[in-house]
Order: sequence, then C-alpha cells, then structure tokens
Amino acid sequence: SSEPGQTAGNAGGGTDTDAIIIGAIGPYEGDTSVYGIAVKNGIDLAITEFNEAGNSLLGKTVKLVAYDSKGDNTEATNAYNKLVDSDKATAIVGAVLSGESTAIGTASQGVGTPILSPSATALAFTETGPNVFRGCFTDPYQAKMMGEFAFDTLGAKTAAVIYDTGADYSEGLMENFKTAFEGKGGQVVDVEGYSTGDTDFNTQLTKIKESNVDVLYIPNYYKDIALITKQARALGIEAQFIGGDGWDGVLSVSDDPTVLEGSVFVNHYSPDDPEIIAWAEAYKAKYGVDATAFAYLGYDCAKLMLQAIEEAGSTDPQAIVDALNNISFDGVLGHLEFDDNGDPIKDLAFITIKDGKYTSYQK
Amino acid sequence: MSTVLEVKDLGINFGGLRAVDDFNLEIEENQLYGLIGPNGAGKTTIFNLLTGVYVPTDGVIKLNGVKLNRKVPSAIAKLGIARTFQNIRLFSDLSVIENVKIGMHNQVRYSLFQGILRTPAFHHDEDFIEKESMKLLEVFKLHSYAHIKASNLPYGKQRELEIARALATNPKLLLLDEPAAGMNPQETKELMETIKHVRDQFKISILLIEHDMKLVMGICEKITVLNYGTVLASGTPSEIQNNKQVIKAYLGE
Amino acid sequence: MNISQFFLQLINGLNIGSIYALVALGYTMVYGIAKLINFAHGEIIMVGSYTVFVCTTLMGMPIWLSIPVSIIVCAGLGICIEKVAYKPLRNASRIYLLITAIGISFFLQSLFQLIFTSNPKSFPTIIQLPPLTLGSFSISANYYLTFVVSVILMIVLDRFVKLTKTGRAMRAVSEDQGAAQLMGININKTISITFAIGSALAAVAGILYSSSYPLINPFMGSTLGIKAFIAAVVGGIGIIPGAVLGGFILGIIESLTKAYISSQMTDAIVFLVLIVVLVFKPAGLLGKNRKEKV
Amino acid sequence: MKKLKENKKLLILATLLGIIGVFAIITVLTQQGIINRYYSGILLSTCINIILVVSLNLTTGFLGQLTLGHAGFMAVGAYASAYCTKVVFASLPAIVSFPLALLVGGLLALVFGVIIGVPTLRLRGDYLAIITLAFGEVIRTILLNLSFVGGAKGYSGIPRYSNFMWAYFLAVATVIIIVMLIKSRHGRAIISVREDEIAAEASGINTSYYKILAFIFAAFFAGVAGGLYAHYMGIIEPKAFTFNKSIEILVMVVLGGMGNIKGAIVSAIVLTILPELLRSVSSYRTMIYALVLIIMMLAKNSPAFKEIIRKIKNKIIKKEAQE
Amino acid sequence: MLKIENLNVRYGVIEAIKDVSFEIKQGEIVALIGANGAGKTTILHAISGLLKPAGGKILLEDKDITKTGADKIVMMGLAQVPERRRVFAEQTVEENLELGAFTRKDKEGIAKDLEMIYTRFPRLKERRKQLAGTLSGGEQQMLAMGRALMAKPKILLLDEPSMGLAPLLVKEIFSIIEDINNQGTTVLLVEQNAKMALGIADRAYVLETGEIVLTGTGEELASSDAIKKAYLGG
Ligand SMILES: Nc1ncnc2c1ncn2[C@@H]1O[C@H](COP(=O)(O)OP(=O)(O)OP(=O)(O)O)[C@@H](O)[C@H]1O
Ligand SMILES: Nc1ncnc2c1ncn2[C@@H]1O[C@H](COP(=O)(O)OP(=O)(O)OP(=O)(O)O)[C@@H](O)[C@H]1O
Ligand SMILES: [Mg+2]
Ligand SMILES: [Mg+2]
Repeated sequence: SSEPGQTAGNAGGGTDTDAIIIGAIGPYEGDTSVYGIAVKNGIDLAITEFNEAGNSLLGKTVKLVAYDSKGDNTEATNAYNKLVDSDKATAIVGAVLSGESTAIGTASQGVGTPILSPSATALAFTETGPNVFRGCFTDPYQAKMMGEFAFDTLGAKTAAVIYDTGADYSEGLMENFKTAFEGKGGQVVDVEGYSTGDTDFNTQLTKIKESNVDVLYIPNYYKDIALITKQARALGIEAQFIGGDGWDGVLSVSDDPTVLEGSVFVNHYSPDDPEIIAWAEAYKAKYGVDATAFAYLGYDCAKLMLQAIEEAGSTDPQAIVDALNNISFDGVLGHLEFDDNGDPIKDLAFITIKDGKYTSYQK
Repeated sequence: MSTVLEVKDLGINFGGLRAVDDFNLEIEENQLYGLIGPNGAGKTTIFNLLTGVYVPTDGVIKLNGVKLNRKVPSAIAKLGIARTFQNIRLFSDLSVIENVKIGMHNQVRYSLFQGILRTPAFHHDEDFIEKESMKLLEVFKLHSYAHIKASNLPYGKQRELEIARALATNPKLLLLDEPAAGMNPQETKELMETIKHVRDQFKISILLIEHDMKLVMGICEKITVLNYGTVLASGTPSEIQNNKQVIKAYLGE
Repeated sequence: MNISQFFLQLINGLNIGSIYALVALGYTMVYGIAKLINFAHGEIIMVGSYTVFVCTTLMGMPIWLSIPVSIIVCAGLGICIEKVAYKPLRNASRIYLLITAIGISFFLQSLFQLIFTSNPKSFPTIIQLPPLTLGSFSISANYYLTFVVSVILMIVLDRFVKLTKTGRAMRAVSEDQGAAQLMGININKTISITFAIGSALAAVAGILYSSSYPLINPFMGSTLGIKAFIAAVVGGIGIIPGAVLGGFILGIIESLTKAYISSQMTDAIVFLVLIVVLVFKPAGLLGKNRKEKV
Repeated sequence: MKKLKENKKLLILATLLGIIGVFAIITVLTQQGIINRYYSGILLSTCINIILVVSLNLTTGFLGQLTLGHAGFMAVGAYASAYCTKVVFASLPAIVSFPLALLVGGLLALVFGVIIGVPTLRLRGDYLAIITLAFGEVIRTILLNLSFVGGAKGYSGIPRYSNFMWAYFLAVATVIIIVMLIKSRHGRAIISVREDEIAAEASGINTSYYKILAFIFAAFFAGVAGGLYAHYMGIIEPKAFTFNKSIEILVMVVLGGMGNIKGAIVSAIVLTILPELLRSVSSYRTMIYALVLIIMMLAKNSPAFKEIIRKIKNKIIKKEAQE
Repeated sequence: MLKIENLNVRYGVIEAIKDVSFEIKQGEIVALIGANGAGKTTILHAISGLLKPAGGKILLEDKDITKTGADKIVMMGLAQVPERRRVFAEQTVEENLELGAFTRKDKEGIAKDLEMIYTRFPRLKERRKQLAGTLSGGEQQMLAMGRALMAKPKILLLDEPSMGLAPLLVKEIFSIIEDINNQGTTVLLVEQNAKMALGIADRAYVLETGEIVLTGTGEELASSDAIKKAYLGG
C-alpha cells in the first residue's frame, strides 16, 4: 500500500554506513501532497527494485530517506539540512514543487549536494547552482512546444488561456504559451485568471465564450481541469482544449470524460508504449493508485541518480555532479541528457483523449 | 468664586426620545453639587454629554470657559473632567494599582522613546506615578489591595477604586454616578466623609448623581432635580426637600 | 457593455453567491449563539460531502438516503466537537476557542487525507432536474436549487430563532449564559442544538456545493469557509438574513470584478471593497452599529 | 527601596550576560560542529518566529485586537527588503545593504500598518479580524500580480545574508523594545484599550493614537522578520504569506498566553521545533500538531488541570521552605 | 423550604464562604445582610446553582440540589434577581420579560403577570420595545425585578433589588416583595438598605467575611446596637 512517509527504511533516519542514502523532499501532507506522494512512490519503487535485484552501489545498498515539506519553503530547507547534515545523504531527488526546490537549491549553495528534481519546472530552479538538475522539462519549453503545435499542427489561429494566478507552474505556462503562440502569428484573445482553490469558473468562461476562440489553453493540474472543462462545455464553449503535463491523470477524476474528448496536452511519455503500460501496472499493484507523470518522473530520476553515482565511482558531490553533466540515461520515459543549465534534453509527447482514453496524438 | 462648568440649553435625542432638554447648570469652584431625579430622568445621559461619550443635539458646554462640544472623551478628560460610571468600568484584569496608574497617564510627559530607552526622565516620572498612585489608594484605604486583580474586589471597593482612578487624572471637575450604590448605610456614611475630604484635599468641584437622599442632602451644597430630561428644580438641599413638585415626582412622602 | 452578457455574469455571481450564502448561514448561526468563529465549519462541509460519497459510491446506498445520512452525521459531528473541544472552554476567553476550532479544522483535514488521500474524488450526480430557461438564459438545476434552498433556509432559521422557544433560549444564551440559566434555560442543550443545526446546514451546503462542483478533496472546505465567513461578516455576523445577503453580494461582486475589471486581481479588489464596506458600516450591512450604553 | 533598585540593576546585568552568554555558547557549538546547519537553520527560524510572535502579541495580546493578517506585513517586509538588496542597494556591501534593507522593509510594513490601522479604528473584535484577514489577502494577491518581483513564480536569487547572529540579535532587540514599551505609560495605555476602551478614554487616553501605535510597531517588526526570512530562504513566494501563516503566528501567541512575552517566546520555540521533532511520523504531523493545539487549549483553561499545576507548585514551595 | 448546611464556597484559593448554615421556611421573608465582600452574592449564586460549592449541602423542599444545574433549579420554582441586573441587553424589554417566564406554560397566566408588572412599573410599559441595554440603570433594575416575577417562583432570591432606584421606587419594590410574599412566595433578600430589609423580614442573618455572626428576627436585629453601628450608619 502507499503508506506515505513509511518508505524503504525511512524510520531510523540515522547514519548508516552500509548504505548510500538518497534523500527525497516533497509535500506529503496538505493539498499538494498528491504530487509529492506520487513522486516519492516512484523513487521508492526505483530503489526497492534496485535493492531487491541484489544490486549494489559502490558496494553498498541504497536507502531512501524522505521528508515532508508540506509545500513550505522553510520546511523544505530544514528537511534539506537534516538530510545533508544528520542523515548524510549522498544526493537528493527532489524537491517536488518549484518554490521549495528553488529554496533547497539555494540552501545547497556552498554545499554542492547533487540535487535532481523530478518535477520542479520553474526556470529559476536550475539557476541556483551547477549542482542542481531537473528531470522534467521547463515551463518555457513545454509551453513553447504547445504554442507552436497549436498553431502549426492543430491549425489554431486564436486562443484563450485560463490559469491559476496563485500557481507558479500555471503562470509560467501561460506566459510562455502566449509568447510562442503569438510568435507564430496566432492571437491570444483572452487571458483569464483565477485563485488557487476556486471551483467556479463560469464568469471567466462566459467571457471566453464571447471571444469564440479556436483553442483554450488550460495550463494546470487535473483537479482544476476537470471542473473547468466541464463548466466550459456546459456553457457551450466549443474550442478545443489544450494543456500541459499537469493534465496527466485528469481521466481518473473526471465524472464526465466526454467533455475531454479531443483535448490535447503535452506529456513526458506516450501512453501506447508497452513499456509504459507494464510499468504503470506494476506501480498500481504496489501502491494501489494510478501512475501519473509525477510517479514516472520520480522513478526515472531516482534511477538516473543511482546511475550517476555509479558512474562517478564515489560519493563525492562534485564527482556525482560531473557524472550528471555527462550522463546518457535511458529510462521508462525514454532517453535523457542534461544541457549546460542542468535542464533535460528529452522528447516530449503530445497526447490526446480519444474514446475516454489517452492516446498519442496523430494528425 | 468663579464658575468651573457652564452648561446652556443642553439637549439630546435618542431616535424619537428627547432624553435631555433645555438643561442648564453652573458649577462653581470647589462646589459639591448634586444631580437627582427619577429613574430614567436623564442624569447619566448628562454625564455622558459632559464627557463627550454622546454628542449633544443642541446646547453649549464650557469648562473654565473652554467649549467642550464635539471634543472626544480623552480630550475632555485631559481638560479636566473625570468621571465614574453607573455600571462600574474598571480595567478588570489589571491590578488595583495599575488601574490608578493608567489614570495618571497624562500627568507625566515622557515620550515613547524615552520610555523605550529608559532615560532618567522615565525613571523620574515612573517613580512619581508609583508614589502618587499609592497615595491615592491610601485615601480610599485601598493600598493593602494594591496588587490584587481589580475584578476580585468586592463591589463597594470597586466603586472606590473607580473614584481613585478618576482622581488620578487630576481633574478640575469630578463626576460621580451613584457612588453609594451597593453600599450599606455605614459604608455610605464613610463615603460621604471621603467625598468631602477629596473635595477639600484636591480642591476640585464635584457633581454627583445619587438616589441616597442622606448622602445627597448631607453633603451637597446645591442640587438640581431632573425630571423627564428637564430641570424640575434647583436649590439648596433644604429648598429641594421642601419643594412640592420634587416630593411628588421623586422623594415621596 | 453587452446587456445579456451582464445578466449572465450577474447570474454567475448569484450562483456562487448562493453557495457562500448557504455556508455563511451555518457560520452565522454558530457565531450568533456561541460567539465563536467556527473555523471548523468548512471541514464539516467537507465531511458532509465525503459522507455522501462514501454512502453512494463506496457503499452503493441510494442517493435519497445518503442525504439524510450525511445531515445526521454532520449534526452528530458538530455536537461531538462542541462537547469535546468547545464546552470545556466555555468560560475561557474566546480566542482560546478560536484556536481550538482551528485545531479541529486541521485535525479533520489531516484525518480525511489519511483515509482518502488528497487525490480528489468525483462526487456522484444527485440532482437530476431540468435546467431553468429564462429567455435566452439557461440556469442549471444545481444553481437554482442552491439559491432556493438558501433563501428558504434563511427564512426558516430566522423565524426559528426569533419566534420559537428554543430560538429565544439561543438568543439569551448568546448574551449571558449565567443569566440565561437563571431563566431556566439549559445552556448545554441549547448550545448542542445550535451546533447541530449549524452542522446540518454545513451538510446541506456541502452536498449542494459538491453537486455543482463535483470534485471533493479534504481541503475543499478551507477556501470556501473563509469566503463564506467574510460574507457573513459583511452581512453582519450573527444576523441570519445578513449571511445570505452577504453571500449574494460577495458572489456578485466577485463575478462582476472578474468580468469587467480583472480576473487576476479579483481577490484584491473584492477584499478592498469589503474593507470599504466595513469602514462605512462597521457592523456589517444589516448590523446596527450600536454604541454601548455607559 | 534602595535595595530594590540594586536588585533591579543586578537583574538587568544578569539578563544582558544571559543574552550574550547564550549567543556565545551557540556560536562556539556551531564552530565545533555540534550545532550543524540543520540545527542552526532551526534556530534561525525560531528567532524569526519569535519576532513575529512577540510583535503580534502587541496587537492581539496587549491591545486586545484580533488580527489575522500578520503575514501580510511580513510579506511587505520580505519583498521590500529583497528588492532593496537585489536592486536598490545592490552595489553596496552586504554589511551596509542588509541592515538598510531590513529597515526599509520594516518601515514599508509600518506604512501599511498605518494604512490598515486608520480605517479600522472604528471596528471592533471580529470585524477587525476580518479586515486584517482581507488586508493580508490583498497584499498577497497584489504580489501575485507584480511581475517585477516574480509574481506567482516567486522572487528568487535573493542574497542569503541572514544568519543566526542577525536573527538572534534582532529577536533580542524586538523583545527588549516591546517589553520596554509595554512597561511604560504608553504600554499601560495600550493595555487599557484592551481592558475597557470607554474607561480608557475617560481616563484621558487617546485610544485611536495608541491603537495605531500598536499596529505600526507590530507591523514594523513583522516587516523586519519578513526581511530576515527573505534573506534566509533566497526565494520568496506570495503563497508563503497566506492566511495560514498568520494563523500559525496567532496560534503561537495564544499558546504562549495573550499578553505574555515570556510565554510567547517559549511557544515560538516549542512550535517551531515541534514539527521537526515529528519528522519521523511524517504523515501524522499535522494531526499531532492539531491535537497538541486542542489539548494545550483545554489544559490551559480547564480548572482541573490548573488545580494540578497549583498542587505541584505548592509542593515545590514547601520543599524549598523546608530546605 | 430552603436549607443550607455547612456551605463552603471558594474562588480558587480564596475561601469566600466558610461553613454557613441557615434555613428559610415556607412563606418567610429572610434577609441576609453584611458588608461589602461579606459573601452574600456568593451564597445566592451557590443556591441558584451558578457556582458549585466546595462543600456542604443545599436542600430545596427537602431535595438535595447541591449538584443540580442552575436551569433545573429554576424549573423547581426558584428565581433570582441577580446582582448587576444582568438584563439581556440586545433584546427588548418585553422579550426580557418573556424570557423570565421561560419555564412557564400557562399562556394566560403569563399575559396576566405581564400586565401586573406593567402596572407596577409603568416605565417598563412605556419602553416595551426599547432594547434593554439602552435603559437607564434604574429602569434596568425594574426590568430585572419584573423578569424574576414573571417566573412566578415559589422562592425568590433578591440581590440588592433596590440598588440604583429612586426613593419612590424603593418603596414600590418593598411593597412588591411584601405582596408576593403574602401571595405565598418565599423570599431571601440581600439588601444594603438594611433598615428597610429588616423592616419587612421575618428573620435575618448577618454575614461577616463568609461566616454568619448573628441571627434573629427582623425587629431584634434592627434594634441591636451592634447592627445599628455596623450597618445602619447609626
Ligand atoms: N442609547 C439610548 N437609546 C435610547 N434610549 C436611551 C439611550 N440612552 C438612554 N436612553 C433613555 O434615556 C433616558 C435617560 O437615561 P439615563 O441613563 O440618563 O437615566 P438616569 O437619569 O441616569 O436614570 P437612573 O437613575 O435610572 O440611572 C432613559 O429613559 C433611557 O431609557
Ligand atoms: N470571581 C471571583 N474571584 C475571586 N474572588 C471573588 C470572586 N467573586 C467574589 N470574590 C470574593 O469573594 C468575596 C465575597 O464576594 P461577594 O460578591 O459574595 O460579596 P457580597 O457580600 O455580595 O459583596 P457586595 O455587597 O459588594 O455585593 C469577596 O471577598 C470577593 O472579593
Ligand atoms: Mg443613571
Ligand atoms: Mg454582592
């Protein structure tokens, strides 16, 4: 079961000379805990598999120590300090949200701990230091890809955006989509905001309906998307819905998947891939919940970090950072290398919802 | 002797109710003045008008020639009118002496920064406050209660503490609203002495509301009787006691 | 300005305003009597919604049955919370109660997160009435039902508190518990009834809210609770019609701000409007700013 | 009398020595590595929280006005001071620019204190609480929309000037200033507003002035705390200053006892450390925190519990008497 | 009717009432006098259940009510005019009076008593719709008295019912007390106006710092020198 917090040998937290400690930080409590727990499960799965396969890393087993941040930057910083100073973690796979990740990146200045966040998308994160990497694509990258795709492939000429003004992710995607779409020659007719936690979007959607756009870009996580899309269709908005990787999982919470038909979003993997399907089944069997992008990313980043440590041949932070810079990794989500900023160079998939299922987009 | 308080044609409405109407009053220096009248006649309301709690609908109030209309209560208190309340209002969670010290707020002048930096001015002024407060408590034989929470004092003592706090503001005119309520005749007798003593020691004028005729007739030099918001009669205690209208409306046979 | 669009936005405002009104009713009810800002109210709404979810989706109970079950569960929960966490503090300063209420609110959130995870659950469709069509507008059943229910409950509650014996006991208890006892009023019972009613209202609000926005999660109550609390204060906290008025006004201001000023700055503008309202009407729209008689 | 004064002087001396002593010990332990980055980070957060709690105690504990927007002032201070060190004073050395930035942060928060203080003079109790709550949210929403400080993405790359020394001495200064204020005629005036506004007015106290005074002091220190926080984290986001943060500070105030500075300090320390102690029970942390809150409130106010405390006290006194 | 045995009441560490015993028989008027802070109010609160005694027993019509809730005691026929009036400030005069009759069910009787109170206190009738909080002190005192009478109690506890009343009304209050007593209500009267109280009381107790120091009939005490000196200002 997915008992949060109780992970592979999390209990003691003390130093264990026989094991290499991988630290994880993320929100395991509070309203963002869905993401944090998914990431942690992914990491946990990777490390459990590694140990169960009888592998050893520099002659030692690997142990995960995961600390809750509640999504709060101070908590994340405390967790980081504890991992590094008290638990002697070799590397950190985290944090989960952009803000907390940037905070621990900042805290690592002068320490140099290798940090790899599976899910921090804000640009500022990898700017905090040369030891800081991410496994997901940045906000600008995926939004740019979607902006161009919408114009080129979907043939949209006009677009509207509805985004969460309180969420860095949502705001980042909105800005970059707008730039990309307009750069191509499209027109973003209407940009509407709402507050975190809102559930009623009728007012904004009423305005958007007036603007009669080709596509409606909804850059947020699936909780909001399920409500926005439903309300939009109820108001008679006919625009095609498009979005970012936060869409992954939307089918699991939607009470009316028909409203999602034909929507297109960016993701890290293609759902038709047999390897992905097999992985998702294993994951579900172990944790009892559907795998989302967060879980895949957590899994891949953990494996990537283990590979980097192996290649570094030591637990020296600089050696690991060097290894990360030169890595060539193949995971469930495909091939990944890092650019000079510590951002990933990897493929991105366009997914559409067809007959109530995720499928790779084909023209 | 000069006039301390001068009230001309004072009036106030509460919705449709004319609670005080055409009220006139003059109090002289060092005078002990009584204000009496049936329940709901408007006596407390007059206190509230004098102290700025209510803004009069019409009329003029002057303290030593300074017009008080539209001044806020704290400003009026600074100008020299202090009062007690019919329903006692102490700083009930604070000690007895703290209550008096708050009354002395405007008696010293050290500034915020002098206070924070603990300059000599601060120490000098605080010593003064401490001493003066204790002296005031002694007047009311409250000094042994100095560090007790005010709300734990018995009712009668609370009334006296309220008077002490009012005196702490160094007033020219002291307004007492039913100071003897809740006291037995013996205590009332002692209170009469205290009030006279306070008047003499602090050289102030006192205007008091009271339903205890022994007290009013015993110490007041002049009395005004209020009925339905207007003055029914004014005069010396003996004049008032023999006034037919007052007997009918208020005193009874 | 496009007139039909304007009306549409007005209706949008009333929709969400009705929800606020309904939640604010519960707030005001408890506040009016117990003088407690019941920060756990939003969480009781959440519990009400989850109860329906568990009854129908997990246990397969018919919907018509799950509604009274949810109301009873919430009323019972309200009474329990009062007995365990509020009653021992009856003579303490109100701020301690406020903190306990916050504690309860955190507790319920975290309990439900442990049980159901923070992953949202989709709420079953309960209301299957046709939408209301007014000329070119069509209003979904969830919305007009919420509106009607909030208005009816307002009237019923107002009458109840003003006219019934229990209601009168409630008002007496709210002013002076000691004196109320001297009238022969059982304050424990009275306060329990208050909490039961307040929490039952929360259940109703939760069900209608979740029908309109059919995703529930353990934290759904907190934003809603704060908004509704503000609505109650704007209307004049403790005043039953004030809660509903405050709810409608909050909803409409929100909607019009989003529509005609800025959907990004809505919260700032709405809150500024509220500040201005309270500066001019310090006791809320329907509250009388009575000076204490001294 | 004289003896009393001498005692007082001794007490002041002892306090000063204590303050410096604690700092010296912590510094030495840090250099020895006994206090690692983790512990010193917690110590720093504790100091920031002490400033927040003691300053909120001024309005909520002493002035008696429930404020639910303290995080708003903190946000103003955090953003203003971060903007100063990053942009305005960027060319100055840290030793100059940092204190200057903290001062600017505090002062700007103070200005907001006046802005919120003046219109709320007429309001009482829960209405005031709502206004301050709304005010906090207004600040947060505005920050979300200010792109030059990063909007929702947060303002990052703030120099990390905060360290334990700064936080410690600022916390000490805050506590001393507020204690001195409270134990002066001005402090008594503030308290009198809490006790009975009408009686305070009648005693010649300009209650409006003292309400605003308390507000701006509280706001100033919250602003300074915000500045420390910003320069500790290196990134600030509007979502760090929500209503929940205000509540968190309020909880510390109430737990320490309204109008009780010592209690406030203790509760700031306890409630900052508690969540760290609970790390091993990660998913139950909030629940335990909530239970602790409820139990503490019940214990503090239930007569039965107080009786037990009194008995223990009596026993100790008796023992001392015997010795 | 009412019997108090070895009553002890404390406020935290303060022992406010020490081993007080006394008794009131059916139909009597008993006065309780004593200086400020003697503990009179404390005793009344203990009887009516607002305070829980630390020791001793209180019997109402032979039933032990020491641990009974205040509201239950009211149901048993006891009413009180509390110190400081404690009217419901946010409710009108009439609503306050109706609350006084909360335990009663006889609509006609209630209406009749309301009229009776309005005749006794015409000022209250004049101000029926005024909020009690805005009444003058004396008007509130009338209201507190009227409210207690609305309960039609078997036994009535009065805590300084004449406080703040004009001389004419003080007489009225005492005449009311005698009238209801004649109609069968037992009365326990706490008064500072000891002279008048002793004048109508069948018996009286003198309380000093939480202890009963003297007892006798009203007349006996009124003519006692010690009493005259201590309480009558003579
Ligand atoms: N705010 C108010 N609204 C309405 N009526 C009021 C208000 N304040 C006072 N009154 C009325 O005005 C009248 C005068 O009240 P006031 O308190 O001045 O009487 P008083 O002479 O002090 O009587 P008492 O001797 O009983 O204290 C009363 O009838 C009272 O009911
Ligand atoms: N809540 C309280 N806490 C502590 N002590 C109290 C409290 N209430 C009363 N006392 C103390 O108990 C004693 C008895 O008070 P009580 O009010 O019963 O006196 P009383 O005879 O009614 O006096 P009064 O004539 O002033 O009304 C007094 O010494 C008083 O200070
Ligand atoms: Mg009066
Ligand atoms: Mg008494």
